[in-house]
Amino acid sequence: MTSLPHFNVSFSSSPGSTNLMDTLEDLPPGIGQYDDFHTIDWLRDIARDRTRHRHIQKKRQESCFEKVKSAHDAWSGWVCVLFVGCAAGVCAAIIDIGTTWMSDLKEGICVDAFWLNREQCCWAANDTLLDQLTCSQWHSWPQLFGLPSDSGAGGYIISYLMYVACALACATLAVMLVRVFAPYACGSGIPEIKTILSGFIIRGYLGKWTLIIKSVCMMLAVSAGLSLGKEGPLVHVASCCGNIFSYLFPKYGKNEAKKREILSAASAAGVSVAFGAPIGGVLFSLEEVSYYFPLKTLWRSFFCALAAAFVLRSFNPFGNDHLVMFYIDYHNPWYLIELIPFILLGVLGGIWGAVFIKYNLKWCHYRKSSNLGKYPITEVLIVCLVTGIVAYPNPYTRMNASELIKVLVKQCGPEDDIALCDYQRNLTDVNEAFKSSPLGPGVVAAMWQLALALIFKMVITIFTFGIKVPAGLFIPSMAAGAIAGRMIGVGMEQLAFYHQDHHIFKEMCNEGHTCVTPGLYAMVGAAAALGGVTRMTVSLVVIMFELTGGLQYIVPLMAAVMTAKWVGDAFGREGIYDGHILLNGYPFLDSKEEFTHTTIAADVMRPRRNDPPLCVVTQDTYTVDDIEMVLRDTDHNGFPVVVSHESQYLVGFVLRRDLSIAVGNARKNQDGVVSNSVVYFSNHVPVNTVVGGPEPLKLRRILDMAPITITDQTPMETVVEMFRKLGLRQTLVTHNGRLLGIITKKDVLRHVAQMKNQDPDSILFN
Amino acid sequence: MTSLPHFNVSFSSSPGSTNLMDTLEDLPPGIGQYDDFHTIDWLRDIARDRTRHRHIQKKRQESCFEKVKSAHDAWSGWVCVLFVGCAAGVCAAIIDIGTTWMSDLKEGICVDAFWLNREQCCWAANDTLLDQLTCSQWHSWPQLFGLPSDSGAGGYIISYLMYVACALACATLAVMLVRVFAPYACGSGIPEIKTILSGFIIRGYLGKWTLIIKSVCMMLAVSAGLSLGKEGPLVHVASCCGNIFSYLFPKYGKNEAKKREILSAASAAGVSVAFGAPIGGVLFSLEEVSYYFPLKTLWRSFFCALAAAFVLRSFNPFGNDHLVMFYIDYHNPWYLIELIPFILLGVLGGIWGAVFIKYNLKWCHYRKSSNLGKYPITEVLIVCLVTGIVAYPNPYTRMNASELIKVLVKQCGPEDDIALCDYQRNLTDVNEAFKSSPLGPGVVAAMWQLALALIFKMVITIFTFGIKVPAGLFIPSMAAGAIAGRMIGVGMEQLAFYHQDHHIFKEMCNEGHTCVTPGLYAMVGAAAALGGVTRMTVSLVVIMFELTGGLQYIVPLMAAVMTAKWVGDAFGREGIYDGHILLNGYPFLDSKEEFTHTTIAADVMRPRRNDPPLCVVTQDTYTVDDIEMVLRDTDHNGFPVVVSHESQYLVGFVLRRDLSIAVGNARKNQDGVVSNSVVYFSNHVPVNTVVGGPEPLKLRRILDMAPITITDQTPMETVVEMFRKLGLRQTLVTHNGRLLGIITKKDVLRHVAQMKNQDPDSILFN
Amino acid sequence: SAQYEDVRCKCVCPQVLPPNGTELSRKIMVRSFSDPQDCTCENVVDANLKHICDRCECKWQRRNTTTIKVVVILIICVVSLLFLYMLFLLCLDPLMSRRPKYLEHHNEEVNLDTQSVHRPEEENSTRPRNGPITNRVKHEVHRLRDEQQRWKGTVSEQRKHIFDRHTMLN
Amino acid sequence: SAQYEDVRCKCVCPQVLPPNGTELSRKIMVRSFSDPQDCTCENVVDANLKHICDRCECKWQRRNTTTIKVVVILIICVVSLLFLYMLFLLCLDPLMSRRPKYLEHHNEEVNLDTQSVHRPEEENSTRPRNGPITNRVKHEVHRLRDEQQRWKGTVSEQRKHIFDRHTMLN
Repeated sequence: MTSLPHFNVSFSSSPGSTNLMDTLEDLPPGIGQYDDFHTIDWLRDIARDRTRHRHIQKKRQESCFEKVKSAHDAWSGWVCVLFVGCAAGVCAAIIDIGTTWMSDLKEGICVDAFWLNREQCCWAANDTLLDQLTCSQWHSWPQLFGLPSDSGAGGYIISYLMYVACALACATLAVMLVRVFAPYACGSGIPEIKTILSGFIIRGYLGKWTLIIKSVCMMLAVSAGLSLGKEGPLVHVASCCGNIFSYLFPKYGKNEAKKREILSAASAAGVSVAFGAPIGGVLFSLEEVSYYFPLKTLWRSFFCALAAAFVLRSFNPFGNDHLVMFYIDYHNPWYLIELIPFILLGVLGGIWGAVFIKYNLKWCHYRKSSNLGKYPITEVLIVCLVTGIVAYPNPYTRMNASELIKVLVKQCGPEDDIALCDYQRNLTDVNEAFKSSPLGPGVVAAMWQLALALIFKMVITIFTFGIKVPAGLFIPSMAAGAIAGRMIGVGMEQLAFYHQDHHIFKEMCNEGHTCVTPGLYAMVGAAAALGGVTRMTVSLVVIMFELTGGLQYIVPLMAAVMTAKWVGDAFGREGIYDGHILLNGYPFLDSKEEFTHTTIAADVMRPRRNDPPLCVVTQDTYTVDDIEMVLRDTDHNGFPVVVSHESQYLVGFVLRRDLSIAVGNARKNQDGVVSNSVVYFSNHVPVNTVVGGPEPLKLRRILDMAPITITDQTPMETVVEMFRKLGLRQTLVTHNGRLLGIITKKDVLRHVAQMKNQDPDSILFN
Repeated sequence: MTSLPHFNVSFSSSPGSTNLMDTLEDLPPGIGQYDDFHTIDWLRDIARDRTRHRHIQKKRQESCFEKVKSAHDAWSGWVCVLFVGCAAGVCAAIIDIGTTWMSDLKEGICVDAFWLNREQCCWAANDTLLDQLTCSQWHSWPQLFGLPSDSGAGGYIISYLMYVACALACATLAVMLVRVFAPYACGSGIPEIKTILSGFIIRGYLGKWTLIIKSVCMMLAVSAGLSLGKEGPLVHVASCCGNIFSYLFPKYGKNEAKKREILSAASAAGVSVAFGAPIGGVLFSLEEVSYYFPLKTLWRSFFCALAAAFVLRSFNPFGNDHLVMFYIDYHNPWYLIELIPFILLGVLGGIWGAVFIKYNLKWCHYRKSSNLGKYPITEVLIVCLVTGIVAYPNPYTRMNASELIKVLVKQCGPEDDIALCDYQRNLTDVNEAFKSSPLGPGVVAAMWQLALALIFKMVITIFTFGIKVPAGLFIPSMAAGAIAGRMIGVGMEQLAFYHQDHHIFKEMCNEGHTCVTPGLYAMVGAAAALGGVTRMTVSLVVIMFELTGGLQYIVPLMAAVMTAKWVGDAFGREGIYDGHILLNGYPFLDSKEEFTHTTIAADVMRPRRNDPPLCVVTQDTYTVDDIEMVLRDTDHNGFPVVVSHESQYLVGFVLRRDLSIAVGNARKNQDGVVSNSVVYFSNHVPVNTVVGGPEPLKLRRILDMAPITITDQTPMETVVEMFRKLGLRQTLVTHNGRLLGIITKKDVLRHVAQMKNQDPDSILFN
Repeated sequence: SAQYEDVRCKCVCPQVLPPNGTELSRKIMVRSFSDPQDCTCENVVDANLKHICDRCECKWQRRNTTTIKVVVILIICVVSLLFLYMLFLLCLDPLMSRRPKYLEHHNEEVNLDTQSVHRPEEENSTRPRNGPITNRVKHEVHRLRDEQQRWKGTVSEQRKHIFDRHTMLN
Repeated sequence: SAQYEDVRCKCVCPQVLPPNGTELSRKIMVRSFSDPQDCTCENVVDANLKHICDRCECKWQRRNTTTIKVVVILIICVVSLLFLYMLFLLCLDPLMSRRPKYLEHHNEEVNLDTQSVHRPEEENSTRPRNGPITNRVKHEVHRLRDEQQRWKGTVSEQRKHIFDRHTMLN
């Protein structure tokens, strides 16, 4: 293992040449494995899998046992994703239940049944006070400390202190656990999973320790009241499940390219359980994270996502028969004129997304490059302390962000006593419908509190996303958007109510419901904010569609998300995940972005004009000694084999790893191979060697006879397309059949960065 | 235009070399266009578009007008899909309204307002008889002919005759219109659209005449009572809209690769309006028809599909505020035990799909190869006659297939008086819930009629799909599946009702609804049958999910569709559309199917072992005369350029078309170019030519310096992958830098067919 | 009459056999109200049946008969026009014109420099300027006929593929 | 008590000021019925409030407190275990073992023939067969300790990347 992640995406293997593949069995183990922080070669891995498949098919005729093995092999993909889906569902259920319970610990405890959170504690109580959703069984901290009531100043102070203390305890535990057991568990995980799925190896990133620590610390971090969510990290958790289960099936566990099919499905399951949106999850996997095989795994991802949702649903973690806390089920219509505020929300969401991305990246860059990065634990504690102190006085920041969203997207019904629903209604008739009314003092106060909460959320999230605890971004951005949406919604409602005779609003108020639905605005605002931050499109609309459960709101959602994306893109092209990929310098070749420059392969290939010539090996003149010298003197991961140094016509490509193993083995085991032995990569080994002279060493077997080549005039557009679509690691550049140079994925990434006016060295490969 | 569609997928152009691209402007027109029945070169077209885009970006600085032009260019994709979506919505609305009206013409007319169909005629009538859904305003044919009532024998005979006569008239008109105006309008269109989107040119297939004739004849064909639907052809109609509108925007109209982005979105809009399922439409486009750029167009397709659905909804063609006739909105739960009948339905759907595909293809093959094909009009009339005569006596075949599905998927409510809902209920109490009851005589009779209808539908559909009228397959297969599903559902209901004390069924019957929901079984059956026939997966589940409007039925649907696909695949891998592609020999390289054989490029390339050598051109020795001779003697679409005949080192690739134009132009316009002039493809034109000797002809400009090359040892797996993913037309095969041969898309298709044990010549390229 | 109005209030009530003998004859009752708020069971059912209103479900619905009318009439026009044109093409046209039915097509692969598709436009842009009006009219007629011939050629080409040779769309 | 039962029937009624003065104090009324069919407003609200039942909405709901209990206790156990193990690692382990904290890693790229990952298994499969039980136990302990050391090495490697060098996960 190298001690520094220098991201060796440089060349090594090549698209499965058959002669290499069919004899893979007799080669020493270790071939086909990749080192940490290396890029995989999709074509070779896929070819290896096909060879394995053919082998099984051939042996199938032999016996009954082989038939069973073959059937097992054919089914193992489905069985694996079923396991992964179930595991993801179970993990999500545990996390959901744990989070709600732990969050409420900050405010009190259910004395008779400590394992119940406040809502569940008061679930069957007849004396539930709706205002604070509390009941006699639920004891707040002041009550536990023996104070008569928690409304006095003493009670308030104790509550405040306990709130901050619990938050600090949770945050400390979270950051310490991450530091001691699994540092990879911190952050959102989505940028890294995108990178891994694009064909990069980060050993241990999807391991069992990461799974356990991420699950536990996610609960702790959310309970600490930090401005972060558990939805993004759930994707990481599901991917960990995918990785762990893939080891049960050698077809997937031993083949990095095949394993990514499972990971792709697992990430769909992650979103599926995070939002209760299986179709949205599949589209998320397709749009955001999957890389090489978007369509092939579609059906299997769907199965996985559905299995996960089904398992989670049978747990019923929120007791509402839905998979998320903030599911909505109203059916009020919306009117065309309302598209104006929806688009306004989209604009706001786009601006917020652009601002957030800019400052969050700046702050993360500052953390990375300054002394701040040396005190990660202190940073978490300070953020947690500030969050706790500022959040407590405002009821809308005090509550869990998921709960806040739930409150904001809800329609005011007869059962709601909260301040947000405090309209001046005069319900003297039981049969009267619930219509729009003037604002009551509660709503006015709530508006102020919401405005403050919005500012606070927006500022603190910039500093929170990136601290060293598991932290998702979905929920805080959605909360910010939902606050803005609800405020605009209430404004619109009053506007329509006071002008209901105006011909614009006439139709809106004349049916048996409120003029506008502020909850819908909150939902649209949440979608817009999330769209602005992540720049997701279809998958976001579909996730929201599944949350709202009706096709009728799809047009408002789409208008807002589309506007958010366009406005956001006007300020800066990349979403937050791409920004973090760039910040960390992960070798991710974006498959959605178009390369539009006019450079050609000759501009990018190495060696450059003034470099020493490319290090090559000839097919029949190098001795073992020469080869060993080449291996010693250079650190390239592979060497082109040419006809002769003079002509430079390309014969094939040999991997450093293979060459090293083969020469070493031959020296040890093969008689007559000495330093003077000539190494033959060709078929034609001369038989008329001097008797008693050094035995020739035949290495044709390890030579890849089918390297991908391009000519020096090939436009880089085409080269980039080939790297993306074929999953290459390197390609050889020729001119009139002569070898000129080599382009590795690293070179391509550097070139893309350079063309974007980013410093290729400092940014991309730190 | 060639007179025979011999499907020239053979080599012509090459991935955009910059030198060719940047000078495209001065070259004669016609370059970059393709002939009918030729394959497009994705890489070259995409590169051309990027060049155009760069050009506009560069000119943008010059003036305000150019800025507007640049903005228009940037937006044109969105504007275009908006237009396409709206057009698709309008077309669908017209077709929906027209079809329901024309279908009812077979049975009678609304005297006061002839433009209303029966349902609309009786819409606001208080005297509607529910049994037959008729009212005093609606006059059946016997009534119009002055018979007192249509229940007697005379009335029955007149109704019968008029039914058959109207059907025949519609069918005749449909087939004649197709024959006279637009023969391309016949059939489903989806196989052809798949082929077109995979990069094939069929001129006129998406033209305005096809649009008009297909729309009109679809209505006529459905009204004729033939066992076919309008859902598949709607995809064709939407694609026609896409093609027509793309000509408004030169960016898309003049670039075949870019145009396919619009077509991809248009096909999503087609499914969106056909089933009222925008998300399902996008997934259908992604899973079934899109080829080269699945992800790039996702968002735009979604927009297009949504616009189409929105427009169609504002027309409200069925008067039910939904986009399809058979939308369901019940919310009864289902139980785990019910998965057994659902999976059974899946098995039946799979078997039916396999049987249908096999016999339909056999019949189509027979039609193609025998004398039957010479009498297309007679065939349509015979099928129509048989359908009409057999269908009328059975009420479930007499009605329109969409209406049949609507009846079958409906839950029996208090308002339903039809035979299917004739249970022995004793509703003495108005407040009693609508529970399961023993069967009444009506249901028993309906079961028999449904069984007969099922057999009839299954048989007649095999003969109907493929006749020369616009004909979709979705509705007839769904109808067959729905019948089977309803029957099994009714059976399950009775089983549960009579054993409601059994512990399995105990839970099912104890709430305020029927034990099981037979309508849900019909829906699942419809999905299973459609899944068996088309082998669609995710898109089908999502379409059905949008039809049923609730996430709760997604698991039953998925179980059935998955089983149907697996069972169907066990009998034969390809779906009906792939089967028809194969039958017609369209050059479609399936991107989902894996190529798993061990052949290498050397086995596939031409020239074969005993063939004459490859026809090449040298870079600096051929004279104009030689070139003209080569052009005259061969019919290849392009020629590799090599250093010399002896060394065969590859320099580049030149297109026949370009070469021909360039030489012709030079002869005409360039002084001194005579038959003896040497043609130089290299940069180094010797200056020391004999004075007065023939002027050299420099053709470096038309040379593509960056042809895609592979080595002869490259496994065909990789080659097929490159053809699919890079959208190649041909690739050159080298060995140690020397040119050995060429592989065209045609060769690849032949080879794939051969490996599948299909005769490559007779099947693939007829 | 109310039959063809664009709004209706439709109430569905269960058909029960009430103990007191007043049988409910119909299950569905329809009336038209322009205001959706008027659509309640009490307003729709007869006075003697008000007691079952608990179990009735009323829905206010809207449609647009004008759209239907316009669409249906449009369809009739289009079908009639197509039908007449078809009759013309099938019966009269062969009698009137004695031209060869199938155009001979250039093999474009060989004659690449002459683009047959572009020729009519070229003629259109060059000739009419220096001719008198009669010439221009003649030319217009010629052009239209040319275009029609080209279209006919395309269609008969398609017809050959599909109906005669069975190379496509089987 | 009924508080922690797994079913409830929850009725939500609007809070109105009725003319006759009997004020409705609560809007939500909850009772437990095991049979969902019993969940009607009449069974839940007090006798004097039955007249508002038209406007009440009742829902029968179900939960599973056992699952919650098991999950929460599991979480507490896991967190406690992790906490204790963390304390052990942070406080006691450095005192107990005097080994070098960061293992020196082989540069795999150079020594490709010696696969350090596979070594422990090899030892495991070859040695214990011919040794006595004490040897085997010793070996097991050695193996476990080896594995723990390897794990610690991996974690400290990760820690270096993230906390010291800031090369990842910023």
